[in-house]
Amino acid sequence: MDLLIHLIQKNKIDICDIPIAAITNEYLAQIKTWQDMDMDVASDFIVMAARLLEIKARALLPQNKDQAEDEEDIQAKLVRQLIEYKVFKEISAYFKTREEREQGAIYRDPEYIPTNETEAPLEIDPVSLELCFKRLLFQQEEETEDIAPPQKIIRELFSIEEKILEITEALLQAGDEGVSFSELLHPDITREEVVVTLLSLLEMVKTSGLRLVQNRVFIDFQIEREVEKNG
Amino acid sequence: MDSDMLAGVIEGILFGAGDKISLSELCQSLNKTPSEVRFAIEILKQDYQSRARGIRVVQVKDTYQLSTKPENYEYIKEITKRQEKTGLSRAALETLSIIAYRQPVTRIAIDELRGVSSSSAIQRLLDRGLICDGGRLEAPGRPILYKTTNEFLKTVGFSSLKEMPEYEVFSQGRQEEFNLEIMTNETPKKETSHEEMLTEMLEKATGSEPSAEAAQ
Amino acid sequence: MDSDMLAGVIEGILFGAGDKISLSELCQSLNKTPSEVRFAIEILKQDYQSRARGIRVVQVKDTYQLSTKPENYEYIKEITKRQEKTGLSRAALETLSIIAYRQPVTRIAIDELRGVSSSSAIQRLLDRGLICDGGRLEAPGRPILYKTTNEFLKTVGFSSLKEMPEYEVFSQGRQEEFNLEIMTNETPKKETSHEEMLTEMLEKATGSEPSAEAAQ
Repeated sequence: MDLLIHLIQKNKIDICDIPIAAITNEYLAQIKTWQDMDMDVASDFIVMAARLLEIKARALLPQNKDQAEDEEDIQAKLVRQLIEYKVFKEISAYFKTREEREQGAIYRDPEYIPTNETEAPLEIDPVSLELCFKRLLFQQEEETEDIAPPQKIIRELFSIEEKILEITEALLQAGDEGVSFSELLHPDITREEVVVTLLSLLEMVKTSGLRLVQNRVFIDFQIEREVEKNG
Repeated sequence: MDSDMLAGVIEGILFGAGDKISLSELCQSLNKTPSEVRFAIEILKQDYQSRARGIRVVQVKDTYQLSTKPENYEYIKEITKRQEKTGLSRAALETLSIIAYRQPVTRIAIDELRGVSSSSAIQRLLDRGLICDGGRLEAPGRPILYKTTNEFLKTVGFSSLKEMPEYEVFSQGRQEEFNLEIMTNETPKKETSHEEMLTEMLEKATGSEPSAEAAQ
Repeated sequence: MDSDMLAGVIEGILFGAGDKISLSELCQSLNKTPSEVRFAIEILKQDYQSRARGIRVVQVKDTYQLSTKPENYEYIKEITKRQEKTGLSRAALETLSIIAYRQPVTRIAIDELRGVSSSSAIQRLLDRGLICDGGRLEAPGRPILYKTTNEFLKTVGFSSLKEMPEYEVFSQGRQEEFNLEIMTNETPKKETSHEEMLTEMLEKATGSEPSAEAAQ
């Protein structure tokens, strides 16, 4: 959202002319530098990319004339929404400074005043007890929240770089014939490895002159080295 | 009991109780009218303005509580060995500011504005007691309407919602391009660099397309 | 920092500490000489003599503490009693919630979580029979461990401690003690859908190139 506002204000980009492929390329490039990235920026980038895709998809879809809003209305609405969001970002910055200031105020516990008289029986709502405890915990743990509940980060077992090497090797051995996609997949392959293999192939198509040939949809496809074909 | 003595007694009560005390509680147990009590509290507030005083009256609506002056926090923190309190997260603050200015408001409306799901931020704000259920919207599904609490006012240091700056103050600030005085030196800087990084990323992304096409 | 401001800072420290603070502690953390600190405390004492003030400095040898003026005792007791009728004070409730969830627990641990001294709240809970001495911690000073009583269970309407609501379920932010099973069941699913999305995006973005070539 931040960025969209920025771009719209600068008039650098028309919301509907966003090159999706380019963004996706950038997205891929970012994956490679994942380690040195600020996760906040990374996740914002993903959200933004997804948002742009959605806008683009909407623009590409055939217009339904019965629809109350036409394209321009949708765009105007988005711009309004973005500007509004920007205002709220400023408000939240303002609240933050006030909150920080107020955190410096120290309150005090009641003085102990013994009472000799017999006291009325108490009734405590257990929910209030739980809320109380949670509130105390949150005051110390708020900063863990921004991205979401704790999650296990699964170690990457297959890297695209390794897979590319592996595929190159397979192609070299296969020679002019090339290999089929299914040949790259061994019998007890995991879902994750399939995805990585596919990603690697797509990456290679882009960077190292590979071509994919598929005769019909939904069937296996052949991978060939374009350089050799041409030569 | 004259006003001065009443002020003294009230200071004692607020000090002894530690917790917030409402105007009506004070009136009842002191057998005084609200205006008498309010006048005495004004005397206290006046007194606390002196630099030689380290405490202040925190007023939220019609409740009163004593606290130390925030500007002395650095000195007090050390000797009383206080743990650093953590503030609200960015997501929570954004959600909170939308609720503060749009209340009562549904979760969907917040989500739409923020462009991401706010349910975890809302849960957190509920847990912290900064917002509460403010009824239902008369619409399909009867969604919950959220509003801010007195605890919210205390957290950001307002005595009532009326003290919040008008929404227009911020929307005009946008036109003047970041000329808002209220914004600190720290936060926007971070915000900007974040924005800049993103811009760079997108510019790279959008910029690279023509060259990729040219290469084909 | 002049004497006036020093007086204000010291008032804040004594207010925030709630406990006795020694002259040497004040000198050390404020980086002032004993005579400077004594002079500032005299300013405070002078101030407190006014009838409009309800607190005083109690000095025992070289330690200082704030307390209410004894002559206001009746009023303060009255309002505390009034509050007790409607339930426990916020301080007592907070303390009780910590003991209930973390028992057996020391006073220091409670203080740390609450960020203020809880000795008065603990005393109140002991008086009301909601907590009791649950042995000693095998650590320097052998501090008392507090736990809840049967009276506590009766008060909250539970037949056993097992009936306490589980706070972990609601507080998503907690790292420790988080239910690992939930995590392992949920996360991979999310991981996959993320990957699927990515694949989809990629296919959409790059998909046009191979097919165009294949058509050649």
